[in-house]
Amino acid sequence: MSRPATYFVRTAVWGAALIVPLALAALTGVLVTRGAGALDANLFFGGVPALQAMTGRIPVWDGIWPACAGTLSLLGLTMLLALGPGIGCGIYLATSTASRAKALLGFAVDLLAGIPSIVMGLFGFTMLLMLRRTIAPNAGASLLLAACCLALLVLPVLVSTTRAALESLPRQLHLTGAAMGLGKWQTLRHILLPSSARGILGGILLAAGRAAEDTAVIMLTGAVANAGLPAGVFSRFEALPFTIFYRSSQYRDALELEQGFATTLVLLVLSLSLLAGASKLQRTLEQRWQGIRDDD
Amino acid sequence: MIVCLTMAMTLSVSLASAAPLDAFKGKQGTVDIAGGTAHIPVMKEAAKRIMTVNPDIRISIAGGGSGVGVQQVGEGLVQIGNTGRALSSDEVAKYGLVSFAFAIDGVAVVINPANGVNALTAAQVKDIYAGKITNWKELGGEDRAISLYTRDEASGTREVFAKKLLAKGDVAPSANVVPSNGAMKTAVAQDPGAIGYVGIGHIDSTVKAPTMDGMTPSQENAANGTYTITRKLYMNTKGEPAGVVKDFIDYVFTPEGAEIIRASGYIPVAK
Amino acid sequence: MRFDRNRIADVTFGASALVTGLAVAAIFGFLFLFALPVFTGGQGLSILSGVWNPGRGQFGILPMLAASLCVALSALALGWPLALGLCCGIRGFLPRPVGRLLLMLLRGMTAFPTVVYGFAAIFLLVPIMREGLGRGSGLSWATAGLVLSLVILPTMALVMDAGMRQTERRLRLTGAALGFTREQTLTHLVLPACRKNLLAAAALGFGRAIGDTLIPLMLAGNAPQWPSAAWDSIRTLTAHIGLVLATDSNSAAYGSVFVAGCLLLLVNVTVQLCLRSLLRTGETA
Amino acid sequence: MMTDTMHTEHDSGATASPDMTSGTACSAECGSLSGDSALPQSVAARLCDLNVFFGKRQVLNGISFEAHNHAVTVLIGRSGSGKSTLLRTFNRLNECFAGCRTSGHAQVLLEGTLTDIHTSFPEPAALRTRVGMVFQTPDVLPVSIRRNMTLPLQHALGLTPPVIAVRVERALRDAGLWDEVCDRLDAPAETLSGGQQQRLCLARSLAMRPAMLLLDEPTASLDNVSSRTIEALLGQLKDRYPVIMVSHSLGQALRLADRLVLMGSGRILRCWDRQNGLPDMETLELMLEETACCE
Repeated sequence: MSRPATYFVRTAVWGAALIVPLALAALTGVLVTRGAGALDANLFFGGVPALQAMTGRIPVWDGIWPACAGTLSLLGLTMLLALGPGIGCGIYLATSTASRAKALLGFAVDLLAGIPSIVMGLFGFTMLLMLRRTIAPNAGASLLLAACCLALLVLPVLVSTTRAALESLPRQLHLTGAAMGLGKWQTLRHILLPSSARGILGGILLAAGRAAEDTAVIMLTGAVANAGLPAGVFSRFEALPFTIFYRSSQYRDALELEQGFATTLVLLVLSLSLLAGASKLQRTLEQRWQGIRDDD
Repeated sequence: MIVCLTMAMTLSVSLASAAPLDAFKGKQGTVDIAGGTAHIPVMKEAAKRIMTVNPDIRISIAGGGSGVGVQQVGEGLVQIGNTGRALSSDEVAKYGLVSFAFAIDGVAVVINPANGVNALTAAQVKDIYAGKITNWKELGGEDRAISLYTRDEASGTREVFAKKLLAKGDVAPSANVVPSNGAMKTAVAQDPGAIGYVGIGHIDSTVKAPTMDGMTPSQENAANGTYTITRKLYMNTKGEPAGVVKDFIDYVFTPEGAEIIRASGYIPVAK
Repeated sequence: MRFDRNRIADVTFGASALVTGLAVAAIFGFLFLFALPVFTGGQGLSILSGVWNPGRGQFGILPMLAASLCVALSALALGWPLALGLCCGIRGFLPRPVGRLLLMLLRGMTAFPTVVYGFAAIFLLVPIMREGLGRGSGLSWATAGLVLSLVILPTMALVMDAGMRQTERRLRLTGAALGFTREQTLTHLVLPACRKNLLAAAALGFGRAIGDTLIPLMLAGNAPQWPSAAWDSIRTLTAHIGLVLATDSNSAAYGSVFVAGCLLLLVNVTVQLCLRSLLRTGETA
Repeated sequence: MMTDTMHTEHDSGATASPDMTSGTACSAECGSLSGDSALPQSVAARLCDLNVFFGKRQVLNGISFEAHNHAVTVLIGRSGSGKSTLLRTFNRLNECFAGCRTSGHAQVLLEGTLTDIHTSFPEPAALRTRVGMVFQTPDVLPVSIRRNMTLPLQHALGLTPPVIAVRVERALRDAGLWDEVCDRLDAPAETLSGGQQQRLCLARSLAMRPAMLLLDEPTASLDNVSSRTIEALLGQLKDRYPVIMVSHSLGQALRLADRLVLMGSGRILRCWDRQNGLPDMETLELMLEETACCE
């Protein structure tokens, strides 16, 4: 009786373990073989001297440098907006006692998590139209609007990972903190949050990853094909994922297509290094809290 | 793109002494542009030259299609909204828009280069898009199912195509919808059974444009009137333009602007 | 002093919770508000009919709803077993070093931007699908479904793995004491104990699949017809929003965007409610 | 589980107690809460008519009780008898559990005066810095040995690093752990053995310089040798800190207890003092079984 089940699972396991890496390898293989050739200074700065391009003294029109800068500022602004409410709400859900409000909020967060990104973009768009009709007739699609909508998009990720990380801690840890004479806030600050830092940072990472790659939201709220370096939170901006989407459909010759591939490589590398950097940070922070030093 | 760059460079060298860009000296301001995808190369090149001379002027360019152009300029979200079609009287009345036609572009049916068919008629195209002709062999080609490609509802190219070639005839619901001229070209270039349509400025070696009712689709023929499936490209503003927006539009109509338009594959139109 | 900090903390966290709640209310409110004129206007309920042909004044978006559901369900049908397979591999069926590699791969995949999948698939998968299926243009339900299954896989797998890791740790010794191999412990003890987790992963994957815009927009062909075969070119609600938001703001085509948004929200609410009731019945059982 | 019948059973057991042995009555005289000089030893903690509820369930029922300085008070009883809850009333740890209500008086000797732990401490945290607690399983934090020690000193007491360093060493020496860990203070605390971990927890409490030590079955998860080490430690520590502990082992209880308290169903059933003679093992086992029959 047990044999068919095991056999079935084993087949699924081997199938999955072969198919998924293969598919991924094929996709990245295509990107690398077709894009690697175009990975050069010209891709980033479009013929403008690098230093002047980076400082914005000479605007870059044919390179992806403004898009890189745009994506980074968008990412920074989004996380700035989302971190506080996200983690705060997670803590609230994890630490407050059961009540109607808490159950309702939990459901709201689940709903928010399920809202498609294009709908979030649509929400940003309607909000903009509403703002223009009411209090801010000159409001336009901008970095700030896109960051707000992205922040809403990644908020539930932060909330639920923070909540899960805190709730999965052993109950004893609360008691240990209390028995040591630490107050509620101190126990949270010095024991519970550091103990769950791995999970929470994982959530932040996941959120940052989604914010960096999302295209549908910014497509409707402020990303454009050409804008130069971001000039402020109220201006339109370029972003890597949008640039890729745009280039995939708008390229005019073989070189532009090749640069499209190279751009996807750049975004891929950016996302992966974000991942690597964050897990490094995770380890460092954890070690600092633990006060553990490796002697060797 | 290197070709493009060198061209731009030679152009800017040869025109280094030209006056048009002087209009922007010492000025400041923002120009946001959105709309028709066919306009983008022209807008981009013009913006690039202006901002190279004067980085204090910020110009952003977004695509989206003619519909987006009308809507965003009408709502005041951008200063210049591009369309690949004339505005309807409704649109003009609703938003108080002013149009500037600056170029002529032909719209041509394109097929995969491997396709043996070299000539089509408007009637055939109409039947193909209505789903009545479904295989290339009915048109003298090899035995291969026809895959239809059309543009999204916001497209100015689609409007011209539907009006002048399909005579408002139906498009089968099974037709693939692609969101831009470039995406159309990509799809047709890859699919041996494809039929689609793009602005003539977008035609290159990756796709083939069969003759249409005997007319050869090319920019020369569009300019001299022997190819009739054409449209104008417009910049639209809400009310009369002023400040740097006006300077930008004026710049497009200078000889230097005309040069850019030609380099992008269109035929310049005088103001 | 300490008392104050506790108060400040309580207020801050409460406020964050409030912000989140209000945001959700605002999203629903705004979209319904903008969708309302479509129903009260001349169009009436024709928006919820089956034919999309703006040229003839037909604005039915039901084919798009069907397409959304079809694409998402097929992606789930493909991606969920794969995710489950990977998790089982990581937690017992495969040698540990391989498992660790796979886990790293999954983590890396979460950082893979959707648009990258789309871009690569246009040039790699679409020609293969066109030749392989022998019909259609390669831009199809099947193509979008395949790529989507890959997109939603890491999220599902990591959710499953998080649950399975804890359960496996708890039951490892029990299983061993009963004379089970690692594989048997997994199939007979861990998996049944994790079924809620597996269900939640499926709901999450479905939500992401039905909500994805770029993959269907780039790969599904966007033809507004009822899906009937894997090689059909179809248009999902999300792609519809992306395509049509561009049109004139007066037409019913424009209004249909907000109706599409509301439909997506409704699907989301339905999924959440179903998931909740399923999880609850699991509890009492 | 609990019914009214059971209550009566226990009531009868409690009232029957005087004729069972000649042990000292352990209930405090509630009328004289200001400290009774007539008692042979000074009072370290006193409970008076204490009731604890979790939701609708009453876990402690009218407890009156005293613990003395320079003495180990051991609580014994079957699981569910309320001994851990009783222990936790002294540092108000019960309040960390949802739905807990407490009534009655509880006092702890702080700086020479018996202080009401409910009215004098609006925030329980301040009380808990003065009443140390060690749990059944060693609850070392997942951090280094040193950090385990310094974390509460730094944040709960707000001490400066030099003071902390002195206290850490002193407490680790008191717990007999210094020689074993002094050269690996920055290693993860989880690398210590179970017995060492428990002594680390004890040291962590001692470093706070508490007025009293609470131990909740501190040797239940340890082997024999480790248990004996801890027991020996407690014997030394009781002169400086009054100790109240819950024990799962009658042998241990008889070895350590200066005062032995038998609990059942949320009440104190019997109470013995060492100078008046502790019962022998068999009697104790028998009595425990009797409480078992009632439950």
